[in-house]
Amino acid sequence: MDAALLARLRAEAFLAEYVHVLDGGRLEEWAGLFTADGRYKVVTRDNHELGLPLAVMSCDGQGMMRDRISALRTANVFEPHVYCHVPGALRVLEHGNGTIRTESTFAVFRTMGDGTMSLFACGRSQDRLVEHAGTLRLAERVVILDSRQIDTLMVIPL
Amino acid sequence: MDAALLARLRAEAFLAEYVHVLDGGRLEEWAGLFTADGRYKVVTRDNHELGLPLAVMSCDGQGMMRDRISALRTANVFEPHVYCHVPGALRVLEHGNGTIRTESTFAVFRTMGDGTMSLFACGRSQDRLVEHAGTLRLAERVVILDSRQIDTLMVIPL
Amino acid sequence: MDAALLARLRAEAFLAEYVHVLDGGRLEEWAGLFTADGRYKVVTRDNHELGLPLAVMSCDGQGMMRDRISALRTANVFEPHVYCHVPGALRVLEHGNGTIRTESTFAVFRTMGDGTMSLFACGRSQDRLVEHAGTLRLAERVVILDSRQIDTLMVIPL
Amino acid sequence: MMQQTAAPAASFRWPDESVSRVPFQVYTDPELYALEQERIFQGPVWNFLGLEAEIPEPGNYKMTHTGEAPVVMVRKPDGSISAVLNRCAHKGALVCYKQRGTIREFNCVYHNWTYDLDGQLTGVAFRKGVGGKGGVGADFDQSAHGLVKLRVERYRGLVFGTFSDQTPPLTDYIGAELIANIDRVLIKPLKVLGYHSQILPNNWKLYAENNKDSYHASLLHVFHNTFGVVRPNMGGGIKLSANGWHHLSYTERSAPNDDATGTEKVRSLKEQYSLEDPSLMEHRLELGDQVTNAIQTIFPSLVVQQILNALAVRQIVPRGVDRTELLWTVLGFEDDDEAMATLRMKVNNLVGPAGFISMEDGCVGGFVQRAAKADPEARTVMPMGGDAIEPSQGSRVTEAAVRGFWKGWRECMGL
Amino acid sequence: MMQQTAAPAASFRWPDESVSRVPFQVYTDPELYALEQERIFQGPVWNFLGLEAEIPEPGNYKMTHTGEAPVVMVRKPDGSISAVLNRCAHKGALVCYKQRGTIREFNCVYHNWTYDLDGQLTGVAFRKGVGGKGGVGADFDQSAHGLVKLRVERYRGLVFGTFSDQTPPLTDYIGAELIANIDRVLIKPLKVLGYHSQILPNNWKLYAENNKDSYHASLLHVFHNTFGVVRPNMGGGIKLSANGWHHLSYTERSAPNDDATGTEKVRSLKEQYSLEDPSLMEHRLELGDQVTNAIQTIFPSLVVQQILNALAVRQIVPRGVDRTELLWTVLGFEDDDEAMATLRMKVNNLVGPAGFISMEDGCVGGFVQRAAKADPEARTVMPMGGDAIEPSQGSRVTEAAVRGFWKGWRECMGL
Amino acid sequence: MMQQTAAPAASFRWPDESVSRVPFQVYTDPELYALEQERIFQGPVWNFLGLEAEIPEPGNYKMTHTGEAPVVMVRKPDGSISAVLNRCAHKGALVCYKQRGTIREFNCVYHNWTYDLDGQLTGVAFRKGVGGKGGVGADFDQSAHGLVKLRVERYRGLVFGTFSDQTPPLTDYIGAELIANIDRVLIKPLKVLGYHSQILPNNWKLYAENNKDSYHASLLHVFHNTFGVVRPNMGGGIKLSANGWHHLSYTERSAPNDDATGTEKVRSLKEQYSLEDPSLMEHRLELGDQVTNAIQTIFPSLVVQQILNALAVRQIVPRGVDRTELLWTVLGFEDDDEAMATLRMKVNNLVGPAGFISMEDGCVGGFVQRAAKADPEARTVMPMGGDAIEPSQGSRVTEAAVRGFWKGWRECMGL
Ligand code: FES
Ligand code: FES
Ligand code: FES
Ligand SMILES: [Fe+3]
Ligand SMILES: [Fe+3]
Ligand SMILES: [Fe+3]
Repeated sequence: MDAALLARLRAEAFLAEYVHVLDGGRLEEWAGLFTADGRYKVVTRDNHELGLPLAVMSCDGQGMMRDRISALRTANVFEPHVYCHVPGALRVLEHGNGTIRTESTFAVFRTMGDGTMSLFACGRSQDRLVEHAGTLRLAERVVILDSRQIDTLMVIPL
Repeated sequence: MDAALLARLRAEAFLAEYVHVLDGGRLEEWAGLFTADGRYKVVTRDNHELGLPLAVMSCDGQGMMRDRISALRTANVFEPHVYCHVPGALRVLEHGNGTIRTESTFAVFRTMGDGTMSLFACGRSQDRLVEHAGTLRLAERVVILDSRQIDTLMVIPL
Repeated sequence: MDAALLARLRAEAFLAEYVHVLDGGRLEEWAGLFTADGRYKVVTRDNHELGLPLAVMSCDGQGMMRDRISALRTANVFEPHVYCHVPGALRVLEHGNGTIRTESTFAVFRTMGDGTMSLFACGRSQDRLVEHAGTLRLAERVVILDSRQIDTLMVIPL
Repeated sequence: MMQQTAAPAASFRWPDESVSRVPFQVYTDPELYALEQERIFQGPVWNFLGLEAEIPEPGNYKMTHTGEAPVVMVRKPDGSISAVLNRCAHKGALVCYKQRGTIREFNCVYHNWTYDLDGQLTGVAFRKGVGGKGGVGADFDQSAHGLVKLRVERYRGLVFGTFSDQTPPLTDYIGAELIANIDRVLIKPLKVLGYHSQILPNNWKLYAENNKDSYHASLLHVFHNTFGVVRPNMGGGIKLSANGWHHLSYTERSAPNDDATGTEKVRSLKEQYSLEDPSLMEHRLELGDQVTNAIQTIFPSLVVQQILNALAVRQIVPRGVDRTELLWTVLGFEDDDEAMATLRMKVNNLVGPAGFISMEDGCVGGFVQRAAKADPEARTVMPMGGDAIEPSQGSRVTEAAVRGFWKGWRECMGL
Repeated sequence: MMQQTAAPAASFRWPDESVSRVPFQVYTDPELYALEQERIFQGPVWNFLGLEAEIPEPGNYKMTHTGEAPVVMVRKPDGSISAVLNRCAHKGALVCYKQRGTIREFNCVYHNWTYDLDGQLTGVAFRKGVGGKGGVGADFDQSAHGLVKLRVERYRGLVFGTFSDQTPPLTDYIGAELIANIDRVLIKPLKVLGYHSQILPNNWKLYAENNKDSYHASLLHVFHNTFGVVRPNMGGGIKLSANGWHHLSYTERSAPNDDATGTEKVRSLKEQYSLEDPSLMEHRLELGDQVTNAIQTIFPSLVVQQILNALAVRQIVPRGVDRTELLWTVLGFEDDDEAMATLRMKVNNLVGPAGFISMEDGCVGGFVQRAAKADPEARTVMPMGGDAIEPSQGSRVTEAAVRGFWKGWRECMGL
Repeated sequence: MMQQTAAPAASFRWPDESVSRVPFQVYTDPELYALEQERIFQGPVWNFLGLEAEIPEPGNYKMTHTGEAPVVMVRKPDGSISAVLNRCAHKGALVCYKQRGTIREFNCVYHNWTYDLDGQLTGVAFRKGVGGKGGVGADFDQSAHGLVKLRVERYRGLVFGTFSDQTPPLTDYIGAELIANIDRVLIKPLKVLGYHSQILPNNWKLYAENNKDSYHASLLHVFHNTFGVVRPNMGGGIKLSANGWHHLSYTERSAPNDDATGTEKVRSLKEQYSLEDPSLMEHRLELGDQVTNAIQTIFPSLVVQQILNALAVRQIVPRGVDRTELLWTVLGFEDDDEAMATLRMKVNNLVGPAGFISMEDGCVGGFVQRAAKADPEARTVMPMGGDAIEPSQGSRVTEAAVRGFWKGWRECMGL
């Protein structure tokens, strides 16, 4: 099987693990899926296309990522809810030299404590994966939301 | 390609066939995707996390599965509708010794006779696949719904 | 890895590229993903099951496809919006002799300029892929919508 | 006939005598919407129900609507067609819940009451109780508890129904001049080529007006203009029924006079614009004339369409004060040859929810609905053709037919 | 007790004295729906809140509802149970926003006001201000600003609450005859086996009626009939509370008399139909009698269910004029052995949103709701058992219990 | 100026003279909501429309809102700014349907009517008809059919519009004391860093109150307290406009007095809590003072925010009686250096829909909205600071500014 398809498979498998960490509520494992200086950003398509830098959520390095989770666990007030990530079409933009760059469409459905389900977000993610001890890590993940709207609040990362 | 990725691919291919059997209305083939004593269960996340045994739908063995379909075909009253299953992130929990255990996120959209579409269910399924005459069969499938709510009724299995 | 799984992987990779062409707004590249005389059709499940020929959108050959896009760019009036395609379960119906026939479930979410997101379409696509200069092209794509309903209008192909 | 509610028309009154100015409130007021169900769709009008071709065999039925009311039309053994309100006389369950099918009688799943195809109650489960216990009361008159029945009339394969005794016979209702266009278009036994359902994000009347609005055709729709389907300076005109409720707007092929239109700098006339594969614009003259476009409305809910070789009927179904379902039944003739079958598939790219022409009517209604909320007391203005509600020969640049719609609306609503 | 709004019942009045004919308007009118919240769910009724077994330990609480009103029930240190409206007395935020948990006091996240488990206001953040500045006004009487408290009563593990001083004691409210069935079913300490939530696309009353509608059981539900759970000719009957508000419909095992039912050509009796694995229809007689099916309602929102060995309570929660959430709490007994645990899991395939029997009640309400819109002034008719609201022994082929529901509705609503 | 409807305020009247107690009905009543559109958003107020920096070039436009009314603001060639109701004078279509862009004139797609940037009607397609047929009636006065125009005023790059002739000049409307804070914050040419849109599941007034509610800041938001952005015992205070409609709540850095707050056992003061990477809490004093937090409201729809170095304006857009869109425009200065650009990105993790601080305001409104339904006649109570509507120096533990909001609401609504 050629290298591109293999890169695709490995990225897909890694990103599936990523999704289950979030949807499974194992949020303390989230930062560990990134490299120490990994970058994470959620932006809206509007800002992205207008060339505006603002992010809905942004973390530079695992420290800020862990801060997001500790705030969620101990500081912030919000109604309990869970995500269901449904990744869609994954394309490999580039692979080789220990790096795989991919772009994936996705939808995320949010369910509240009373059972209310809704489409919370959809769009695409751009992920840069690097080799790390025989497996992969995220050097960068940029989530681009098709909608400018966020319903109520976003506290769990995507 | 390593065994894990191969197991992943085979499970994904099998579960895709599973989905098309349901969405394609070939319900009489459903039970046959399980082993003779296969178990099938749909539970809500609430009950699951509270450790409560209640299932929305549960079948022990192909007989009870065939009964579900024959009831649907001949006995039960409901408004005609179809499902569209959109499986999401599949992870391999375990593979080897003729078994593959996976966990997958999913969304199911229901369309009624008049064309009304809605998000009917989302969550994750935990599937135990076993080798069977060169292909795979479901020894167990547990569907865990993120929402406690079921709209109107559930008659077609997930 | 056996040929079926390889065919599956190649089809999946190609259809992911297809999706990103549309969701990324690179509509001028759309026709080029088909063979010169490729056929494209969007039909509703109702018409399909009633054996009625009507299509929501149909193109015979790249010329009609390019006309769809040029009309969209220069002639038609509509409110700006984007799609997010989330392909689901892909099954290989047939492969060999330079052809791969697949069937895939899918959901498409539409986002309007003000950020309103909605489930725009779901159902399945039946794709016939043929070898073309080492890669694949669509000889035929039939999109079967579960719902008879189209919200407002459809101008961007699926 | 249905019972009539006494619901008052809220705080609404029509501002003055003219129907050239319409308060935006009519598009947004839920009370007016409720009143329309009763006074229009259950009032003295003929509602389009479907086509004979859809229920050819005895027992064939189809679920349809008159306004929001669920209705079933069914073919009887004698070949005639019956239509009933789809609501059981017992506790009100739908007696049919599948879109189409074949039945011998109506059989309600809830308590198994049965009705013949005319809606007469023929069976009450356990009427006499069980073991002498229970059963219906002595004073229960079975003949008084049938399904609500509609009067039905047919014309050239079109099926209409009305709940009102006041509605005049169908051909009188439509009127000779407009019957003529139905005769012109539906010349042979029809074949259903398929259905479209389009959800319009607006009040049903905005779409009803749009069809009568002969003024917009060459302005909103680039295709009409560019490919000479409808240009302001092409021949044709507007026909109206005597009461102004119904209309026909038609266009005949003629050489475009580009000077005349050029001076208008019409957005939609893009001289440069062309198709790489123009085969879908081909027109086989099958109706014995040069008419390229004929849009006819039968108040309140039917549109009969001929655009080149694209034939269809469109049913307008209100789904709430700001939501409408448009049900397209796309037609051919039974004797279409293969070439014509191919042509119809191609030309139908012009219409439906993805139609090069008609998609645009799908969004403009929403543009108005959103703006209408801002200030319901404000009014539209329709100056084209002055205040007149009259036919015009040679020009479609008038809003006469739209005024005719509002005349019909006011007469039905008593407002 | 809650304040009462003076909202008038719109244009609605009940057509005549009979409760055998119900105007469809009661299922569709938003003003009536709003009035029901006040006059029924906040009126002189006992609302089911939950089970003692759900909050065994001091401080355990559960979010629940009375109509649309959010309510919390909580176990107090002394073992008693308190219930309060889940709305902070300050600015109205929910004081609990997690479905269940354990607390020492109510603590509102918005401004940190605190209340004891009886709803008494115990703390106002910065009551005295900061540095002598700000703080509450001199005239602020802390004791006058607690959470709205419900009266609570319990019976055999069921917890009820009421906002009204007028509501009689619980056992009087239910009445001796119907208390008897609770005693019959809830014979031992209960164990919660799990929950279902089913969203019904209809007004809450359509589901309330459905439970009282002993007429439909053997007609709509094939399983009942085919497997002899409920057949028209089986023993049993209907019991009603003295005021007719509450009911019990029960069936006792007996040999089916197929002639009798055969003559009715009941859709739902499919002689051929059978199960490949009938183990889920097994019935272990655990209650000391032969009752196969017992459905009991306590007006307005509780259903107590025994179907073979499937035990449950169902809470009806209105979610809008055309939407209802049905909350099932499926039960076993603490001392269930493993075999019984297995049996309960199997038999519960009969009930819940996917229940072979109960799924059908999930769709028929929607069938009525959709038809009800057509003509709100029209009325249902309930001829079974005449106009009577009385018990019947040996037959369930009557609509007496449904009439009793409407009697209760009218008495509460004052309409 | 828009036409005014005569819609009455339903059954609503304010219970007494005090604005310290608010009936929950104001958050749930659709008729009051409709009346607010007319009497507040189209009444004697200045609605925030956007920023000059968003439309720098001639012809640049932006779609915006005043209440639910769609409005367009556009830059004219002379550099001034015009704003019009986004509704064609003909049949009411949106004249702009893309969020932003550049135009020479307004050109309605439906029938190609054109307007200049002041909304004057400049072109009516086929005004003279075609070939002498059709066209506008003789009495049609083109000058009387422009787009509804808003009065526009600007201050330091903020653009405001009003539909009313009664609205005083902008600086008088805001008042000198509160203008001062705009001068303090918007000291240099602005740069838009991006937008957020947050959908709040509550009535718009609950969010408007939240901003004026200086009482909650240190109680709900752990971050404020923990990191000394806002603590009850820090310096600062409340400023109010003379009429009480507008407010400023600000906090100045000072040593926390943990005893004082400690005694309050404030939930949100978690001494242990800390950040692994506190760089996002860094504060570069760019405004020449020690103010850590300044939240200013301009009645009814604008919030001007400075939290450390996070600058933004927030526009409140009602989207229905129980739904609000909050539009954030996040700002920097044109001359920000790279370090400041980086800092702003980091500190903006505190605000917006995912802001460590502001996310909490996104859910509390919904907590109130859900509880408000239970009993609309019930009332909130706001005892902090007594009944006074007056500024306070050194303390924010008062609800004076919220009372001021209700004073403004009642004065506009005439209730
Ligand atoms: S509702 Fe139709 S039989 Fe009872
Ligand atoms: S709303 Fe509960 S403390 Fe203020
Ligand atoms: S609606 Fe704008 S030109 Fe007709
Ligand atoms: Fe049109
Ligand atoms: Fe039932
Ligand atoms: Fe806040």
